[in-house]
This record gives sequence, structure tokens and C-alpha cells, in this order.
Amino acid sequence: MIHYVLRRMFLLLFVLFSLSVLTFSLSFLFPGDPLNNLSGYQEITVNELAILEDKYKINSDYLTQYIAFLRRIFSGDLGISFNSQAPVFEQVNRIFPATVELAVYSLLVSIIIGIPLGIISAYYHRRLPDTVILTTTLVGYSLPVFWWALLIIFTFSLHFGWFPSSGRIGLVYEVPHISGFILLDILRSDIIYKYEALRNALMHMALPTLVLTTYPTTVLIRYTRGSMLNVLETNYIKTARAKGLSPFQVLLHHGLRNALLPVIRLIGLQFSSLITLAMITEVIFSWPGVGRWLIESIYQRDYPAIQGGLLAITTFVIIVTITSDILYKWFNPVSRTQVDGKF
Amino acid sequence: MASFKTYYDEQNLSPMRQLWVLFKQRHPARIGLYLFLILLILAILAPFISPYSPYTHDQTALLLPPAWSDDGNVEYMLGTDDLGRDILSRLMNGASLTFGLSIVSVLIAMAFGLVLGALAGLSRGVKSSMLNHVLDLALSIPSLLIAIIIVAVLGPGLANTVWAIVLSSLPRFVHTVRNAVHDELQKEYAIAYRLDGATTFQVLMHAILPNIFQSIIVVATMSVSNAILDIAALGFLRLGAQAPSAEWGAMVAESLDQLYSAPWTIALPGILIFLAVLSTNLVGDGLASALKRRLDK
Amino acid sequence: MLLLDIRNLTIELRSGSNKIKAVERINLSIKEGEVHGLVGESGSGKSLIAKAIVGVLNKRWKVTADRMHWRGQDLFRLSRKKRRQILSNEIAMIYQEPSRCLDPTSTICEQLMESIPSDQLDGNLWDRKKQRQSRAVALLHKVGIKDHEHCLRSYPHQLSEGYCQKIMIAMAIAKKPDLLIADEPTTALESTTSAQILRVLKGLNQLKNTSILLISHDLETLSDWTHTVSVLYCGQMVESGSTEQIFNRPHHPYTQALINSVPDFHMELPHKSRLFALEGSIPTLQHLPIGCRLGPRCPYAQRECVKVPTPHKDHNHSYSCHYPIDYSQEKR
Amino acid sequence: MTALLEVQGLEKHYYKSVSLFKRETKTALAPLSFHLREGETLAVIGESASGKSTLGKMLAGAEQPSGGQVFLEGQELNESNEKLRNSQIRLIFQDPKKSLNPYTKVGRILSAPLVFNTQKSVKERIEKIRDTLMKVGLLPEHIEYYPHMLSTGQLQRVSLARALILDPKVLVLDEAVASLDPSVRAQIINLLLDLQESQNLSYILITHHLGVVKHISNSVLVLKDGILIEQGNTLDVFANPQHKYTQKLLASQNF
Repeated sequence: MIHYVLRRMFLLLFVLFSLSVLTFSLSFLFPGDPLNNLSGYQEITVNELAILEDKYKINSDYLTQYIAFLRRIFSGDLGISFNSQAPVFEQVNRIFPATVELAVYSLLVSIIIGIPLGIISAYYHRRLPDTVILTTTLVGYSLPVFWWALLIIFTFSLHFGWFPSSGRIGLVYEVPHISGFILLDILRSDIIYKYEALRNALMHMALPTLVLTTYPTTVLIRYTRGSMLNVLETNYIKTARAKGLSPFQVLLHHGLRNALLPVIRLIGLQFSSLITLAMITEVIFSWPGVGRWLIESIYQRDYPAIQGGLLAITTFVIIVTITSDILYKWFNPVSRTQVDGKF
Repeated sequence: MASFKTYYDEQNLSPMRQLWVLFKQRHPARIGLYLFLILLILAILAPFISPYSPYTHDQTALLLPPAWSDDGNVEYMLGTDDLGRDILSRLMNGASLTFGLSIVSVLIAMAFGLVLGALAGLSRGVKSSMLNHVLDLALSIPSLLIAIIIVAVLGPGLANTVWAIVLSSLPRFVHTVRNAVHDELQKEYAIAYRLDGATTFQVLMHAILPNIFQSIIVVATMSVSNAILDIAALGFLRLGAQAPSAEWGAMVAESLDQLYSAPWTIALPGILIFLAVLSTNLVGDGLASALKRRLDK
Repeated sequence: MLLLDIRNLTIELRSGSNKIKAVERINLSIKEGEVHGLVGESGSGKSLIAKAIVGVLNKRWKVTADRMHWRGQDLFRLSRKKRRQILSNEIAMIYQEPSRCLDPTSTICEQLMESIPSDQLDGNLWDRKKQRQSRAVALLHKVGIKDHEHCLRSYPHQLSEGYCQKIMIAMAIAKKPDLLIADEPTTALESTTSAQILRVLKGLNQLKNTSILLISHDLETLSDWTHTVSVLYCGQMVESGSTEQIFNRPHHPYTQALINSVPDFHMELPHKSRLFALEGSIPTLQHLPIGCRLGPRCPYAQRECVKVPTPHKDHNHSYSCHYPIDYSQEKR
Repeated sequence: MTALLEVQGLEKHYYKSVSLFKRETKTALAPLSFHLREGETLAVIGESASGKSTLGKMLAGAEQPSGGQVFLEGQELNESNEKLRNSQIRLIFQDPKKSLNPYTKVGRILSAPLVFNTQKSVKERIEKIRDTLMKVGLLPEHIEYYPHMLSTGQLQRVSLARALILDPKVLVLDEAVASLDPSVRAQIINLLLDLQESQNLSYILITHHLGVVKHISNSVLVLKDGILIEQGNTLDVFANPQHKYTQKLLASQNF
């Protein structure tokens, strides 16, 4: 197992390294002067030029430049944005939690809905509930997320006016930025109208979460169903039944554990697809997250911002994926106790 | 006796025909296939059969609702948008852009994937397994994110979108082909071919490719549905197809301002994207389940 | 008294509009303390019969029988629940691939403890857990596993196939069943390991008087230690009787062919001489011949063989053949 | 009379990485020598992991030996004359369902070895395929069949035809007989015996079924954990086993 974790860590390092190389080379690939792209200063005065050239080692060979680049990343310096002339690292840091918050809630909702529905669907294999669930998931699976979001806004926000259609919280409330997770921040702050603010934030959150949760929920349902069906067909389930255990005991002791193991891994994967879908959702709901910010930066050709945003998102996605991989192995005794002979 | 005969026949069909028979049995899969074929024909013939050019503005008919509405006009079956362009024609042309281009880009990815995957599958050792791990990881990154990254680097535009889709669906093909080739090479029938005196290349062409081809087709259909969603999403984000283009996602984005006043301008392209993805998914699901049922027998 | 008594068991497969009789009118009876062998090649329906007895066939199969008595009680007349209760308490079953029958994600200890019925224990919850544990160890000892510590801690994939089979037997006998159905228990095993397993089963039969229904595709495994044997061909019972009768004086051409086709049984066979073999191959479920299903392959087949033969009975030795091999003429 | 097949010091090791840096050598087969005469059968017995399958695969060329030599009619077999080995020593697998390509018709399966190894024209190939099918007791019509349409016994005959189509000298039967149903097994054994008589074929029979070994083999090798522990004339070994393991093996199947 340690062997496996080490190997995954090695892989992680390797991928992060390639990622940093890619990001670094982007400054040279993007149009314009690399120094501008790296630093984010659009007009560089003669005085600044010398300082920046020294800081970015722009006249040295690529390796030295790359090492300097790595140093800056680790010290939290990603240059400044062309657009706002504010440090990219701080901006990303500030808005990243908003995206993660949205994604985490959606993932929670999809786990709470998806796994039980998947199990129900498998239990009623080829009967009415199964058919209904399966048809619904097929529809949910095929919906383009932006269109679905518009449909939801049109219905619940424009037509009925039940929910706000954009933003994270009403403008009247001023929530201090502590952790960046708005619900936590509201609870921890001591603003007046605390519970109204919370309610308002929740109202704002409802529609984006609903939109965002659709796809992972359908995926989870289908996957859980398939996994459960596979497990129910195995011989050890039949043996457990023959032992005289009740169907419920069989499901609880032998069915669930085996069926949900592969689901753990899928949940990790879903998190990364959630982050992507969140980018689109953020654009539509004007949610101040990193996805919207990144896409705006692409429109404005704000290269330092693009670099920073990509680096942040991809690093996050990769770390989540590898963690879920390791967790999956950890929970699975078959691979946990196996001697990994093959590389 | 007649029913007995059909059973007998089913046993004696070639594997390909068996798959078709099993596929046909499921109605959703069949409906999906018909829909898929209709869209495919539309995608090919759109420029020739669309009633208007997708880019002509008719200043006399702005934001006309579809013909079945009271204010509608039969000349413009599905109404017009804010610039007076015929939505029906735009949707038809959009079929070749969104649907047609997804298929084309998946086919390109499949071709590259087959070659690269086969090469990777034939090689062994640390290099190969390292590649596999990296591919594993590449697979876990959503294709849309990869596409966005690529568009961010290359700049927005439809051509870049196609390359982005090709590159983002490539890992899946390479991975599938590599694993399949790797697994099949270990199987006895592949070893048997080798002992018949076949070279590795001959084993690949004679034995392995015909065997894995069907599962690759299943992967390809899944990739097509992904590609449609990705092209449309990029179009919607204005990172893909640009403004006057009749790409379905871009159409939705262009009409965003009329969400309340002219909902059909958004609803119609959305429905088409949905139908295209749904039909592809139905075909993919049907194929996968037919394949599974044939192997179970 | 008969432990299990089955008359005219028929198992049909519904496939589209037509039904295929995978098992046709089979009689089977097992006495208490008896080891009964059920032999048949692939497609003979032997596993189906076992599954029909324990009632685990899925809905595609239709099971009918004139009677299926368990200790004089007709199982078909009982409610589903009651039937399950009897079956799970008094009949245990082990399968061909033991490692697949064990849950890969829980330890042997958990699975063994789970199979010990709670009515065999007394005391409060705390004691029960300890009791279960010691019972589990005792069960392992019973099937010849000595290093129980290591075994209990292990997950199924860490143990060999032979070990897993012993554990399956241990789990099966935890309920102290009256009948143990062993569905090809040694097919996946090495010959020395399978000899061990068979010894364990034999010991169970002799010490605990457990009846065993042993299913196999090979006559050789059975010849040594079964009391009675039934031979199946394509879902029809061709012959049934005591092991001695079957091996020494088979009346059915199929049984005779089976015995003659194995080189071990007649040591006097000259080296490299041709073996006795039936022509043709075993028909698939979809292409079963009418009448006696051996008909097309039988060397003695005549026109009458298109009708299903009725079983003849002679000193507990029954055989279904229109033209049985007659030993009385041979002697003359 | 010289031996048809002469094996000297054939061995096989595997490398297995135990941890990141440590590697362990595993011996699948310790150096082993034997010879096989024309028209005779050599049986290899032992439990799984005894190296008997590895031996068969190495002889047929499916695996590369770590050391040792194999001579066929006095000529050494190595990488340079792989074609010779491919056409003269043929391997028959345990499960015909796995060793026959499910997507190709019997005719194509049988023509593959001819295409790869001979310069025969299409017509000659069809002729040869028909002949071989008849030889193994199938019909020429079976050319048009896919493997899933045939029964296991028929499939094993197809495998046999595939092996025989290149007119080999040695057949390696890797558990190819024992796994069949008894009544079909007897047919295949008879067929093998007939072929041996008419074509003067030599067999290397790898199996755990001692009854078959006793009946059709001339000499026998007993392997345990990759080590040859007993070797000799079949009847002698069966009548008077020397090694404890052989005795145990014989006892487990009531000999």
C-alpha cells in the first residue's frame, strides 16, 4: 500500500512538474513580450525594466528562468493581472473558495440523491421504478448544462420570481471575507440580520446548486446502479443469502460495501467535472468564482490571469483525483493488502 | 416451429449480425439510431436544403415567433431572431457545425487514438505503464476543461475548438485501445496467432483489431455525445464558434438577451443539442448493452 | 426415512414464446446419512437440479414436480417463507469456485461468524461475540485448517483456492445441516488438494452422519466413496442405483460409455488402444432431440427410441432405456 | 535411433520487483533435459505452478527460455529459425473457446498459418484446409462456421486441425484433453492415437489427469515447483514411483 501511495505521489509530482513547465512556457507562447506576460506589467518603464529583468532572469537561459518561476510560485507570486493590475495569486485565493463551495454543495446533494436512487434502481431491476429512474437520468445526462441553467432561470427566477438569478448574496449584506466560504463566513461573523443574510445566501445558492448537481447526480445513479447490479450477481451474494441472512442484511453487509467501493473513485472524478461545469454555471449566474474569472480573463487576453487560473484549477483537479484514487485503494482490502508486483 | 427457427438462426449469425439483432431488440436504442441518422443526414445536406441562408437579415421580420404562434409567419417556420435571420435555416446549418463537427473531430481523434494506442499497447515495461498512469490522470480531467485550456492557449475560434475537442477526446481512445491491445495480446488466441508464425503487426491486424473494434465504436459514440456538449458549451461561452456562426451553442449565447422576450430563440437550439446528445447516448447505451449481452451468452 | 424425495422434477427455460425442458421428469431420493453422487457431462442439468432444490433459480426458469418431499414434508406446498426457512437451516450448499463465493471485502472471520446461527448461542451480547469466535475456530479445525489465527485475519484473495473451499465447507456446516449439496466442489482444485477436500467431506459423512449430494462431471471422483449414484444425460435421468450396481453392471448404454471412456476403470486395457467413445457431441439446450435424448448418439438406438423411455426398476436400480444392456444373456 | 526432440538444460526465471529497489528472481523451471522420439508421447505431470505449462510454452515458442537449448532432428532451435519451430512444434491450448478467435470463421482461422508460413495459392490453401478438417473428423462445410456455433469437442478438433495444417512433427497438448467432458475426451484421445499412428506424430502431453497419462504416454516427467523430480518410462513410474511426491500424486487419484 505504501508502495502504491509513493507511486501515486511520484506521479503527482511528475504531473505537477509538467504542468508548471506548461504554464511557464505559456508566457512564451502567448502573443506579446514574455516579460509582460510573466509579470503582468503592461507598460514597463526603463527603471522597472532592470528590476524586472533581474527578478525574472529574462536574459539568462530557460532553466534559470524556470527555476526563478518555480521560486515565485512557491512564494505565492503569480504576477499581476493586466486588467486589474492586482496580484493574481491573491485574486485566485480570494475567489477560489466560492467555486469550491458551490461544487462541494452540489456534490453533497448528488451523493445524497444519487447513491440511494442508484441502489433503488438496481433493487427494482427492470421494473417500473428502475425504468423511470433510468429514463430520467438519460435525460439529465444529455442536457447541456448552460441550456438547463437558462431553463431553470427562466422558470424559477423570471417566471415565478422565487429565486434570485445572479450573484452570491444580496447587495445589502456585507459579509467579511474570512474563509471565503460564504455560509461559514456568515455564521462566524457578527453582522446584524445574520439569519436573514444566511437565508438570502441560501436562496442565491439554490438555483446554481440545482443546475450543477444534475449531471453528477445522473452519473452517480447510473454508476451506482451498474455497480450494484454487478455485485448482486456475484456468487458471494448468493452464498450470503444461502447462509440464511435476511435480504436487508445481505445488502448491508455484503452488497453495499462492494458496490460502493468503485463509487468512491467516481465521486473524486465527479468533483473535477463539477469544477468544469461550475465554470459555465458561474458565468450564467454571475457567481463570483474562479471559473467566471478565468473565462473573463480569456476574453480580455489577460495572460497572467489565465496562467494563474489554469494553474490553480488544474492543480486542484489533479490533487483531488489522485487523493480519491488513493482513498479507493485504501478502502479496498483486495488492493490494500496486495503486494504490488507490477509497475 | 417458426419460433424455434428464429432461435436457431440467432445462434448461427456472425458476431456482427448477432450484435445488430440484440441492438434492434431494444426500442430506445432503435429510436436513438433513427434520430441519429436523421441528424446525420441533416448535417450533410443542410447547406442544400435550408430555405434561407443562415446569415441573411430580414429587417422586416425581427423576432418573429414560430409559425404555430398567433403572430407567427409560415414563411419562417420556426420564427426569426433579433436580426431577422430564419431560425430554421440557422438550426439546420448548426447541425453540420455542432453535430457534424463533433463527429468529424471524434473520427480524427479515433484515428490518432488507434495508432497511438496500438503502439502503446505493443510496448511494454516502465515507459508503457508510466504512460498508462499519465493517461489515467488525463482521463480524469474533464474534456471540457482540457478544451477550455487549449482554447485559452490557442485563442477562441471554431477551428481551434475542433482541435481542442480532438485533443481532449484523444486520451480516452489511446487509453481504451492501449488497454484493449494489451489485454488481447495476453489472450490465448493472440498467442496462437503468434505461434502460427504471424508477426506482431499481423497479430494486431488479423486478430486484435477486429476483436476490439466494437468496443472502440462504443467509446466513439460516448465521445461524440461529449464532443457535442463541449462544442456547444464552448460556443456558448463565446470561446468556440464566433458571433454570426449558426453553431447551436453560439446561437443560445447570442439570444441570451431575449431570454424573456423571445424564449424560442433559446429553446430551439437547446432542444436540438439535447436531442443530438440524447440520440447519441441512446445509440451508445444500446451498443454497450448489446455487446454485454452477447458476451454474457 | 427418506431425507429428500423428488418425483418427476421438470425444469423449463422460458425463452421467448417457447419453453425448453432443460431437465425432464427426474426422480431423486436421498436417504439419511447417504452420499449420493449426481453425474453428468456439461449441459446435463445437474447444477440446475441442485439450484432447484435450494430454490435459487431466477424467474426465467419454471420448476415443477409431482412431489418434492423433505423429511416427508412437501416443499412445494409450503409457503415461500417457510420453505426458505427449512432450506436455509437444513440444507447447505458449496460451489465450484470457492474464492468467488466469499465476499472479497470482508475477512474470513466476519464471514464465518456471520454464518453461525444465533440460536446456537446463549448468553448476552458480549459473550455471544466471544462464543462466535470460538465456534469459528472450532469450525476451522473441523475442516482441517490448523493455523486458524492467520486464516481468520485474512481476506479471501490472500488464500488459496483449496483453503477457500475448506472455509466454504466450514461455513456450510456451521448450521449443522442434514444435507450438504456439493456442486462440483473439486473441479477447480489440484488433485492433491481435491483429495483433501473429499476426505473432509467423507469425514463429515461418517462422523456427523451428514448426507451429501455430490455433483460431478467425472465418474472417477465418485467411484470411491459414494453410496448411490445417479447418471444424467441432457436433463434426463438415465440410470440410478448403488455405486456398485452402476459401476459393475450398468444397464444404460450411456453409463456404460461413460465408464468405458475413462482409461482408469479398466486397468487391463492395452496401452494406447482405442477407448470406447460415443459418436457425435452433446446437443445444446436449443437442439435437444425428442424422445430418449441419447438417441442420435446411442449405438443401440432403434425406432422406438423417439419415445421417452419409462424408468425400469430392479432392486433399487432404475434405468430408463428401451434396450438396456442385458447381463443375463451374457452369462449363458 | 536419434531423438526427434532433444532438450538440454532448458530453464526459466522471472524477475519480480518486491519493492521499489529490490528484485527477486523466481524460478519457474530449473534446468531440465529430456528427449522425445518420433511417434512417442511424453507426459508432463505436476500441480499448477510446477512449471509444466511454462515448459510447454517454451517448447512451442510462446515464451523465451532463460537458458538451455532445444534441438529438433539435431538442429538447434533459436530466434533465427523461428518459422521452423512455428511449423514443426505446435501448441494446443486448454480451452479452445479462448484460443480460437471468436470473430473469424473456421476457414480463416485455419488459413492463417498457411498464409504466414507457406507460399500456397488460395486454391491450394482451401484444398489443404478441407483435407485437414476431414482428418480431424469435421466436415468441409465447417469452413463457413464461426467458433460460437460449434460445440467444445468440435472446437478442440478445430484447434487440432489448426495445429496439424502445417504438417508438424511435435504437438504440445497443454491440458487440451483432460478438461473435456468424458465422452468427448474419449473421442479426442482416439483421434490423437489414430493421428499418431498414421502420421507418426510425437506428443508432449501436459496434464493432471493421470489416467490419460497412463493410457497414452510412453514416458513421463514429474515436476514440482519447477524442479524435475522423477523421469522415466510411464509404466515403470506408475508401477513403482520413487519420489514421495509422485507417490502422493498417484495416491490422490487412486492409483
